[in-house]
Amino acid sequence: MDLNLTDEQRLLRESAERFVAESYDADHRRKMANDPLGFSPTVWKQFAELGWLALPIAEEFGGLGGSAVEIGILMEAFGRGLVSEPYIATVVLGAALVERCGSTAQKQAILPKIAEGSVKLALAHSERAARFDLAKVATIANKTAQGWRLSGSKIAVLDGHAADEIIVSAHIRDQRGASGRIGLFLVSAQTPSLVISDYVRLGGGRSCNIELSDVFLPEAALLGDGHDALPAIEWAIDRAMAALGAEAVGIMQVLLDTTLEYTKIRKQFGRPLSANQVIRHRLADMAVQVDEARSIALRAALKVDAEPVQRARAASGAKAKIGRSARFVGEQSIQLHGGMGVTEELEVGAYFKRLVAFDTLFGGSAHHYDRHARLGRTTVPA
Amino acid sequence: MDLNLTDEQRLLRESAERFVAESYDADHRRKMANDPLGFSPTVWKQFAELGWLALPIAEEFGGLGGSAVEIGILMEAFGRGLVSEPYIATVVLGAALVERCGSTAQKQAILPKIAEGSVKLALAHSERAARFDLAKVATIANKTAQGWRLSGSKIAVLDGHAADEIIVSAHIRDQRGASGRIGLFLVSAQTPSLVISDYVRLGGGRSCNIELSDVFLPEAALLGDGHDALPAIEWAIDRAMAALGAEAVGIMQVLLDTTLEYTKIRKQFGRPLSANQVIRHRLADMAVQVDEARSIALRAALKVDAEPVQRARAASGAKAKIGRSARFVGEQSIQLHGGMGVTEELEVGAYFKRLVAFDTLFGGSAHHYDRHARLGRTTVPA
Amino acid sequence: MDLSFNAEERAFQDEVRGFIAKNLTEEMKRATALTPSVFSDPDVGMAWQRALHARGWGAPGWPVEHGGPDWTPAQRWIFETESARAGVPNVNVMGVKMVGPVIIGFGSPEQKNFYLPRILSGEDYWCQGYSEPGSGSDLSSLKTRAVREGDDYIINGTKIWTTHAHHANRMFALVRTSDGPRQQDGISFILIDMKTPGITTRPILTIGGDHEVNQVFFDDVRVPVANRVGEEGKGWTYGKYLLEFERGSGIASAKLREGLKAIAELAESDLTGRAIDSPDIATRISEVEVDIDALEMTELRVLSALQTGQNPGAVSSILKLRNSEIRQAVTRLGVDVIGHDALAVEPMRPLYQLNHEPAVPEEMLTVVPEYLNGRAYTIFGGTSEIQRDIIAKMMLGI
Amino acid sequence: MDLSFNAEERAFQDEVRGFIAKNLTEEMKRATALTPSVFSDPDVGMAWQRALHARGWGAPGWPVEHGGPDWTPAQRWIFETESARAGVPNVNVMGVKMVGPVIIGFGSPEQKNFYLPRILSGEDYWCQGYSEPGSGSDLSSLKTRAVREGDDYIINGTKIWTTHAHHANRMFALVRTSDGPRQQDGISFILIDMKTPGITTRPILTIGGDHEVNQVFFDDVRVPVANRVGEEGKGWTYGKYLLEFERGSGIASAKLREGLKAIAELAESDLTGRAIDSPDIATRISEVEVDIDALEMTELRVLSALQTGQNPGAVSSILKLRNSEIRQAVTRLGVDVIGHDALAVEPMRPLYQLNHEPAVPEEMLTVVPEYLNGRAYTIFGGTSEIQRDIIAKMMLGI
Repeated sequence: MDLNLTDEQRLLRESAERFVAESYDADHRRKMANDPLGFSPTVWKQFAELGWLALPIAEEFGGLGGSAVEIGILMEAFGRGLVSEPYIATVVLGAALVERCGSTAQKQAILPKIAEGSVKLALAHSERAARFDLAKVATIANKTAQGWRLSGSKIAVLDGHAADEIIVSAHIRDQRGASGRIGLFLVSAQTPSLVISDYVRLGGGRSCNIELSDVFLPEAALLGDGHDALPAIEWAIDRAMAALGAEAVGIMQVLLDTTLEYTKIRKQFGRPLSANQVIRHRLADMAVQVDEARSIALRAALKVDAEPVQRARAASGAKAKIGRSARFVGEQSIQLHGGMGVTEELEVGAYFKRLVAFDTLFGGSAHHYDRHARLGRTTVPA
Repeated sequence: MDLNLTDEQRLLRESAERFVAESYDADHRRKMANDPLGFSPTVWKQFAELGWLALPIAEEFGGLGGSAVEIGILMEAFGRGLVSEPYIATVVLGAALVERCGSTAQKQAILPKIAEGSVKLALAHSERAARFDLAKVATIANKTAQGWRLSGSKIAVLDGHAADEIIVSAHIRDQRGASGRIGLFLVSAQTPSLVISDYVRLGGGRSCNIELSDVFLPEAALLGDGHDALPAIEWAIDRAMAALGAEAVGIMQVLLDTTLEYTKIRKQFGRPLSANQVIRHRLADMAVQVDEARSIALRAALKVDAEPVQRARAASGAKAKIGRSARFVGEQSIQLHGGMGVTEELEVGAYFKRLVAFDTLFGGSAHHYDRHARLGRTTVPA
Repeated sequence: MDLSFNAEERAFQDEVRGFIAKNLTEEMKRATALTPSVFSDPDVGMAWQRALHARGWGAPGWPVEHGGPDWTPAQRWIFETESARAGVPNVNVMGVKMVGPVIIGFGSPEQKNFYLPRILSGEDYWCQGYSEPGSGSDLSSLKTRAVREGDDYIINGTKIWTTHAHHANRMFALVRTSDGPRQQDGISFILIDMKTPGITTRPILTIGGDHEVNQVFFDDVRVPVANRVGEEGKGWTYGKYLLEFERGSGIASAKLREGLKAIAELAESDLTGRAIDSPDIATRISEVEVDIDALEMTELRVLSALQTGQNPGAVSSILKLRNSEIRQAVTRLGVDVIGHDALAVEPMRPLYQLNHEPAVPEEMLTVVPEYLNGRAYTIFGGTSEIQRDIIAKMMLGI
Repeated sequence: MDLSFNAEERAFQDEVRGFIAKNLTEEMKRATALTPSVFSDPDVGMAWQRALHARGWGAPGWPVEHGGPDWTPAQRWIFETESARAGVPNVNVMGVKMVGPVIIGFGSPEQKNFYLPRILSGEDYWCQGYSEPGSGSDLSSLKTRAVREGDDYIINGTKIWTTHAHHANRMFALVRTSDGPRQQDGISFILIDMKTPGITTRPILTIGGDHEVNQVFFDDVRVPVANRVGEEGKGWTYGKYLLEFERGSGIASAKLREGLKAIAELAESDLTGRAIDSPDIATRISEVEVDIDALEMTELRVLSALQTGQNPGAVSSILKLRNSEIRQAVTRLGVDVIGHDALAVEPMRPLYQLNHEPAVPEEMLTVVPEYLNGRAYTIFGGTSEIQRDIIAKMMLGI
């Protein structure tokens, strides 16, 4: 039992924080916000050089075999800089699903390329009518003589506009009709009759909606052997939520520091804002919540390889609790910055918006407290 | 549209407040807390003389035909003194149910006696397994040749130990089996094989659990004609909740005033507690919540005769919101009184406990927000 | 005590409904619904002002001699409630509700004759120059200075958070004409033509992506002394009068209810995967609805007191505090209701004139901007922290 | 980083479990479960202290030379966690965890030789005399005075909130021996035999109906100067040392988890009509569980830091604040879970020796008293308001 960072982990943290501090500032973020790609390909190449894209991938596929704790260290630093590169989509979700579900051939074909930065992935799973229910998929994959025919609508696809391959979930329907299984399909972004409508994502980066109307795919597009992919999707999204939780901690820490600084300097009625006990206590509550968020994010990371119920409860618990503190810290940062906080003149708003996006991604606090509760019942309701 | 008190209402408020101020103090309450009856028969007689027991009863049955607004005025004053007389049980629940469900003979027999103070009632409806679901009644009334045979267990019967007649709800089972209807039965407290176990009620007064094992009753014990009494029970309890809401406002106002006074006098670190901005803001929040509670309690009173959905939503909304503010104001009053607040040495604790009881009675905040929501859906969930 | 309307009040309600039905176009309604900031764009809002003015309802709160309709408090309640229910545009409140009453109370006969009709007709569009960088909630520390030079003041300085300064042709401003012993002394209330040389306006974008507020710079701006309202150095008093004028006439609950209704409809729609069936959404809608019920009752209690000439007491801070908190609760609920779709940012404005297909259904377009912009509710007009200071001092005496 | 125990730690865990299984009787468990105050009655608690002492575990935090078991922080964690899980009684913490460490740090050899073995064996039962009426969170303003007279101090004054003064045979107290320039100067740390003439004890009932705390009066109480720990006038320092000694060894999460578990079991039972199926109960249980998870991780982070000799920083106020808030959330959840049955008050004590049938099932008996008594968690040991002051000052520098 030891929660101290190892020397390697400490080094990773230092290098990530240094990189972020040097490469990301307000100007860079403004440029990216108006960029059609929403992130910098140069930075992505640097991620590859630093080994960060290879981090969680197994060594046999060109990776470093790192753990969720290291991913968390990286993500917390990313949060400090509001990094908008498609790390979650490609590395945390994409690579993990390929590694868990893919055939050896698929893994060999894709994972080394992710590690070296030449392939980017995205996961298209959410649908509007499903809300946050991961099991609810209306997209259909019909088995055809030549392969597969996919039809459906996906929304909120993280970084789908930048992906070379999009992993699309669909209900498999074969000769005997609906199989009850969800399959994951590798769909090249170049596939005809795939309509990608991308948009600026709240808090930075881009997401997209995808229309699939009779998208024809070869047999080999199916990731793996056609076992129901729902458990893998849940597993991957739990990992993504743990990573996003660490990112949120980084964001909150910046907001806490910035707001603290501001209340010391800003004067009202002849004295600094921080002279108000109400504001000191508010900041104390923010600090407590950031500390708690750090603890619970770490817990989710340490549990990503636990058995499914434990893993899912840790991930949902962390997502729910950090979502709540993120809203509190974000909203209070705006409040304590006063009028300026509500404008684009300061960066507080950008950090706040990323936290709002965090709380929404993969379901908000209430959804995840509910999932945590349902998974925790010792008996089944009558 | 006019929310000002009428002259009569103003007079009622003044006389109720004066009576409570003169008749109730800490010594009286301590005496009542250790009294096997839990309230004073002398005071009950005075209530009758003041016309308060006759207040909501129709004039043809010896009453004054008063409205829920007047009941609320009385209850708010009762709250200020932590009155423990069985007013809700007898007048607000009992008389109302007799008046709404009873035959003319039953009304003539009972209502004038309530008004003159010679008969007290109680409603035995709640059961442990039903929680707060009013429709869930496991007590059975079997139709027999001579009348009825009741069996079941009731809990949390307000003032049941003091009642002359207890109104017991039970599922009617006749020759053809279960009827699906709930009946209300007038059961004399002297009925053999009725086991009443009373206890000190949190915050003042007494309640009891009642065991009915093969309690035989005459035909005429059924209140009214055997129509399903559930709508009447819901109606009566909505009225009781509106009245209790007003009582809670009176209690909260005392706590606010007392706590405000204390923070002005009590010194820590060389200055009064109220010199702390955090404490000033806390008291401001308490004052805001008391004011909101007063508004929403009044609304519930003004809606008791609206159509059922409106009435129920107003009553549940008020119960839920006041329940929440009651907990806040109560808990903060203790907190701001420091160590002394947690002891029986001050009266703050007694007021706090009555608020906790208020929040629990007939279901807590979450239950009533949920009822409010269910009644408010414009469409039915799929 | 009675919550229901009497026969006259019901008749008036019918009259208002009839007026709205006749004058409110679908375009106006849609534009209003698709405006994620507090104020309607002038093309929308002033069209409505003209319709109101034609009916004699251009300035509900003004005395009859200046063109007010002479309504009882209950009539104003009915008018505001029906307007909110129907979703009418916002008119130029800085004119009708803010500078108008000050001119009526303290202006010269010339000022009254010149400005009031132009407010009523919608010919003038006003903005308010109070706040300055560095003097947020502490308004009395303002530094913009007006120096007397013959019959003119020469104004230098800057104002911030100036709503619709980029649309307005006139500004009323508090400026410092001398340094009194107390900061609030030496402030004067001046009416400024926005076309005067030396005035420049810098847009400030909100985090919701809207251009609603501005910073306005004054560089040797020459304004006739005749444009000062009332006495020199008494501007602070007039500004306070304005606040008191507004006090008690707060009728916010009807608008809040409509906002909540729109969110509840989204929650019950398939567009959100029936968010209402998700944990906590239904009960949160109820929580907010009950909060609005309580606010409405408080507003009606104040109204009833006013109706019989009683002083409603220091409830204006409670109304401001709760109104802003409930507004924020509504907008936040909106974000949680639309779920995934909260991630999509639509940067184009105005939203009712988009020339492309948005990423989310039209009903959702304002949800996130309203939440983000809505953070300002607890900041502007005195932060919630300051409202609590006031409640503690005024109501509790601490 | 690793959350799991290594082989040695697992072996120790087995050892602790074995010890508890062998020594913890059903009666002790039931009495502990049915105690709605923080401290076990001495007959229950001291029986457990004797068992621990027999095994050499009577004082986990003490140095080996005074009878401590020489555990690593991880071992203490395991011991506390397993003890909480099993529901062992509370021992006399005022002896083992409070006065013991002060005597070890600052006592004379005679004091060490006399008092420490008696704490370990359970022969002495201690209470703490710090607070006074009028000096709650502002302890340094205490007024109980000890005047030197030959080899004795003559003590006059009163102490309040004295937990188990009615059971204790000894008290350690802070008393004023002189008036320093700063209030905290001139305070001394004195050990008092509770049987000394002039000491009277007045019970104070809590709102939960428990007799746990007292007011103690000193009327010319003669205490040998030899009973002073350390130097005269340095008592404040020793009191602070005690707080620091406690810092970082806070292991509260395991007990919180057991408390929550009991409530969750009630919620899943027919006794509450399966409260868990009611709106919000299930999610509130999850909210509190996750809060406990976070607190546990913070405790483990502190433990890991201590294990490698690092300074964990100023987290003790965070731990105190969150622990007290979570405890209150658990007890409040309990009240909401038992519903109607929360109305029934059982005034008799101790609850594990009732001689009549209670109005509610036994599992519910402590629920309301624990909620009511639990209001004290955010008051005693420095109110939550003071913890936030400390966090702002120490962690944030404001």
